[in-house]
Amino acid sequence: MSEQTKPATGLETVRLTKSFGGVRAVDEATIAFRDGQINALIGPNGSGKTTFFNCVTGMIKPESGSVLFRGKEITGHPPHRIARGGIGRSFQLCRIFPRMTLLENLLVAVRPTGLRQLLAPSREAGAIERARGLLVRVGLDHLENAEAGAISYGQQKLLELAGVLMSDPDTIMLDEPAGGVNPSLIGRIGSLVRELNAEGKTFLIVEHNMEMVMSLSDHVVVFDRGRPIAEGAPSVVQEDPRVLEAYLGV
Amino acid sequence: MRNASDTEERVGGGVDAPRAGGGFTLPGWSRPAGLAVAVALVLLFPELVPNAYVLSAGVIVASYACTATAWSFMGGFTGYVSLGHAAFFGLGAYGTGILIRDLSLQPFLAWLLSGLIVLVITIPIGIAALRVRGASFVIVSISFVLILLLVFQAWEDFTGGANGLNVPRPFADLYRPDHHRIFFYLFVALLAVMLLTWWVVDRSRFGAGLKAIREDEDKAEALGVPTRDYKLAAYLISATFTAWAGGMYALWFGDLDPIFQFSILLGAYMVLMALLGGVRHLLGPLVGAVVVGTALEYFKLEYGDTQLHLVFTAVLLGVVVLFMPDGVIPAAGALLRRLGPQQSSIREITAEELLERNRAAAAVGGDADGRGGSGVDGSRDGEEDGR
Amino acid sequence: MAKRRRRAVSWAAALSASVLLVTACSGDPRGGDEDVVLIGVSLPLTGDFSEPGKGVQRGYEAWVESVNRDGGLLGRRVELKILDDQSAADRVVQDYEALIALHEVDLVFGPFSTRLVIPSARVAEEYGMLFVEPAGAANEVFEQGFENLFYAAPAIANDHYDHLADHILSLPEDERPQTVAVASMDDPFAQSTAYGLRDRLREGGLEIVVDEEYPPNTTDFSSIAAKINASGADMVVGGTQYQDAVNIIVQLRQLDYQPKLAAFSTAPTNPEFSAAIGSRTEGIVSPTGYTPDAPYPSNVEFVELYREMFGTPPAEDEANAYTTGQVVAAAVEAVGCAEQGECQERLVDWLHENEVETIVGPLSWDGQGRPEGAHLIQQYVDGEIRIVLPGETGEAEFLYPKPEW
Amino acid sequence: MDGTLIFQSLVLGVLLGGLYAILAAGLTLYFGVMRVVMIAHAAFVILAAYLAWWFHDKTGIDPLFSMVFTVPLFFGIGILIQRVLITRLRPATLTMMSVLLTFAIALLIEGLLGLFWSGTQRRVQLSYSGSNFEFFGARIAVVKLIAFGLAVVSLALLFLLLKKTRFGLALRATIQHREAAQLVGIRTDRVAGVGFGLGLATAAVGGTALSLDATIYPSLHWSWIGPLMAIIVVGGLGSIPGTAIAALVLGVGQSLLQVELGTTWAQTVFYVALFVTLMLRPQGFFGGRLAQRF
Repeated sequence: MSEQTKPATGLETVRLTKSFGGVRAVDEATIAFRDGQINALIGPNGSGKTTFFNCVTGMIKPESGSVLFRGKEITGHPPHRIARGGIGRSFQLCRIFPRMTLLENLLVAVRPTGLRQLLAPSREAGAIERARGLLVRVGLDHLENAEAGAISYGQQKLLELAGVLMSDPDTIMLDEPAGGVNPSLIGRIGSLVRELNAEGKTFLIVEHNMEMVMSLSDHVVVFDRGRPIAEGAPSVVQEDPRVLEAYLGV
Repeated sequence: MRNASDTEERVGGGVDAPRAGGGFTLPGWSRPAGLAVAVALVLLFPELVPNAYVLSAGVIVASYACTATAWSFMGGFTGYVSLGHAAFFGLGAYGTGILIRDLSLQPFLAWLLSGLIVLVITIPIGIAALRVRGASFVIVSISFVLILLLVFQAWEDFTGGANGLNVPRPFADLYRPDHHRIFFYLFVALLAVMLLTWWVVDRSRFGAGLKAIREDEDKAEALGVPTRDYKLAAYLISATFTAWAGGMYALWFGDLDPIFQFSILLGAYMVLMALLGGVRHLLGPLVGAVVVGTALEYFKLEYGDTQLHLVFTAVLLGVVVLFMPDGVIPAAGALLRRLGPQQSSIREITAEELLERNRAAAAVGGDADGRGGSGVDGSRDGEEDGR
Repeated sequence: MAKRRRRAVSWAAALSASVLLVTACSGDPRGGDEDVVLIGVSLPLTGDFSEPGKGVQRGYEAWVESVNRDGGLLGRRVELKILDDQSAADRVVQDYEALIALHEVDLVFGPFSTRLVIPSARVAEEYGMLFVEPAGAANEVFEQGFENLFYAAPAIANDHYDHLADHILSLPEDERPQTVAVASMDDPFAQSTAYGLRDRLREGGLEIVVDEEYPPNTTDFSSIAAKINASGADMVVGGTQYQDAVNIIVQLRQLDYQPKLAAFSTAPTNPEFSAAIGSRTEGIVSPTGYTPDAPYPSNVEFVELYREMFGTPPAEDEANAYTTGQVVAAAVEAVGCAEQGECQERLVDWLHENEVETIVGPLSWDGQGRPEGAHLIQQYVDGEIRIVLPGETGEAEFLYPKPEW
Repeated sequence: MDGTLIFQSLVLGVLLGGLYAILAAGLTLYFGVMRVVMIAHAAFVILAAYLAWWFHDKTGIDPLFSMVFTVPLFFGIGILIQRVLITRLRPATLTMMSVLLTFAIALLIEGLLGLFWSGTQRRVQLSYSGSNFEFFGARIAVVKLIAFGLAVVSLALLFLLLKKTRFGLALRATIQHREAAQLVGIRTDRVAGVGFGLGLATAAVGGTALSLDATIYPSLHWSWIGPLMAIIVVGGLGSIPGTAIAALVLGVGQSLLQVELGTTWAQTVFYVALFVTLMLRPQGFFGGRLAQRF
């Protein structure tokens, strides 16, 4: 397989297609994201970014085309397998378990292996330690026993990110990490992403906040009507006339 | 179970820092002492009753407690409401009877085996029921009872058909009150095993995964929880325990009839009891069974000559679903909290409410995906695809 | 912590509430009245069998009225304690449990419908109570090994059609119906009647061309009717209760099927039967264990009393219930006791050894409680249901072949 | 096997399938607009049949005319159920809790029917209940044909309403993509209410049709809800044409199987079909993906 000879390529899609009621939300999208980078996926509203996300993470079964991770076909795998394969994701409208405490939210992501592990207490010391470490990292450690439904939206976004990190994925897909969050928290999320990237995590971020996208990402893919129309370094993409056209609808 | 001291120490940082626990504390001995008293009351029950009838009613309530707790392994942990658990009850009961009749097995061996057979039968049922999320589970759960009713009525050579099946008594020559006493303890023992299992699952990683499914299945799956396998496992545990409760009932009661073993109403009682007591709590279904079971027995004895009990069950179920879907325990707790000395800021909120709220927040933020929140929808559509 | 406390509190509350409830239903039920013979019975006053259940209730009430007018049992006034079992087996058991253990009745009478008789008879047996019942006619009732059970009617279900079978088989070969279609509800009583006849006719050389069975809750009979019609059977036998017979007949008429002989159990004796099938009743045959016109002295009394109380002549269910009362009363008066305990054993022994005069004639039982008699055959003749067989007691000539419906 | 018997069964199966179709159409409609599995649908069908019987019993007028009252009444009740009860439920647990809620409604109807009219089986007594005519060697009962006609006409009306009217468009949009429908200005809650009303109106029509040639009793709805649920799954949840086809296929299947297997075993055809559908094609055999086609 030729893909395997290019180690730089982590996640890629080939002619990925999904339609809803006759409308093609993702239309033969072929994109390759590079490992170790912060990739951004931008595009106007309704351009199919979230559907693309859902197809990649297995939440939706694509009609045709394939998704490859490190050269291996993962198309149509159930989401939990994709997650276990090393791709973590957040949701556009941040999803956490509101009636669990912050700590419990993280403990869900601990993966049992084997039956004994399955029935072992979820509040096992090692896992708790790890979870507390992550809460410290996202700055929520003082709230570990609060119910997640009661903390602020921005804090929930941080919690969700911590939850994704709990299983130590190589590639992290964030759907609008800055959406609906106040500017100071945006900064915190941004610096976290940068830190994690420095530790070797690959990121794929869907975002509307251009300031964040441009300052954060190494590589930008512009999406319109279900397919990529341009890609490259942020500065290059910014100048691309097709991008302006797509955004302004000229 | 939350660690209270952690809460006390750590809360207090954030602006909106709420606490999982309320403010007041109870002396440390009250819990074990309360439990000991309750256990003693249950164990002494057969000695305290004034006559054999009340004892037999106690056996019935104990069997209800078993079924409601068994139901809750699925309905409580994962939030998947099965209206058809009577199917497993009936299968367990008939299985026990048929094994004794055809293989002349020792009654309790037959009982044990019958539960395991139900476990095996449930595997394909569970796989089919859990193919499509939500709706199909409900449809399959009800259909399963209805189909078994038909089969057990029609397959006369094997099941005795509409004429029913007689299960020989495991303890012959006992006076009826003694028979009741033994079975009261047997049901209580079965219940104890279930509660112990519940306790182990509740604090396990498996249990954490199940509860995550109840809260937000997509999210749980995205975090790597193998949701289908977990749901199936919970379903199997639930079905097997229900079957054992049914088998025990068969040994106690003696006469099986398809119409009454595979009755929708029995399944409805399980749901009502578990929900009323509260499915998030270890003892919730048990409390629900004691309350509803006793009330049912009393109502039927006193006002049996009308269909009022059906109306009563319906209204109660409606009220529980509409006004206290988490059961009386949280509802009573909320009341207690309101009356209590300290106001707490806990808001109980579900994943979807949160999503709504977040959607609003995001909209204010300005940049919600214009395709009408296709993120949420995409995944909803995914449900129908039955991965 | 609060959560725990909340939990503990509500749990304790629930527990104590239920203890209260339990003790509430266990208050002294007898009210200390020693001059009363309290008789417990559970009946399906609601549910699938509520109509016949209410008939049985009226029969019991008529009997109580009659006994009390004559000064009661052993000089004590008779009272009934009736519980509703909603036609449910689990209920009937709890009811008898409550009647015997909680209400401490002196005697029990049987419930309605064979499927409820067996579980309730077991309760009575295990409390050592005499169990005379008006409805459990199917053979399996008597195969359970009950020693305290007696069926208070002339014949068990399998023998209901004996006179009809005798008559058909006595006809010359070329006049007999040659082919028979049988459809029966999957109910012990209905099946026993129909299969009793079916087996006798088969042994007699008739061909059974359709043999269908349907569960009690069936309402769509079109395909059963289609099958019967396609077979072109000369004779149709229905092991039916009430509504299923009506449905089968309507469906058969929709297919324009015209048999030479049509026999249905139970339904044709129902007063609404004629209107329900569009008044095309002529020639339909049914067995009955009772006729209001029977000449036995106590029957004349019963019919009169029943008319006075309810305004209509009694039907079979009412009569069987009344007979139950008569049987128990005979034993009580002869033995001289009516209470729980050792007395019940003596009542049982007495009934095994003696014959009782009743409104359906003299009854006696074999060791398992089977009555040793036969049923009459009635038929709609000139728009009214009349006894036609056996010939010597018949009120009209047996109509064969049956006119079109 | 006998050819006429098979043809007769086929005819009976088609007539029965028509009735199944209209009854299941309502059930699939609720699911389409609200993602609600309406367990009480069959209970409402039986209620309508009771009202038809009662109407005929009291007035002597043909039970068909009871629809003048029951159809608007049920339509109103449907809107009320959706607006007052279903919308109270939390969206997250809607599917599960609505099942319980409608289940409670079903029990309530069953209990009330029992209280008012007792558990006795009832049947409308019509002068033409036994009337029939020949059709290529098979016999067709007039009452069954009327019921079938009623089902076909109301299904056609429903189909036209959904296909040709503005409201129908709004309803289909709501079924296919609720949020998108909201975005283009459709008041989806109102549409869902009317959708519920329509569903319940079909129950009134179906119940009246049923009453012409069936025996009814309060707990009868349980033997209808199972087959109906199986039909909507096989037909593809939310798809009305799929439902209609599935209803006919299964109705005929049941009728033909009855010849060989007897009534009880034949009824299991629904559940076998349900099971096979979920195992092989959970999106249904005739409807395609959820409500994409009408």
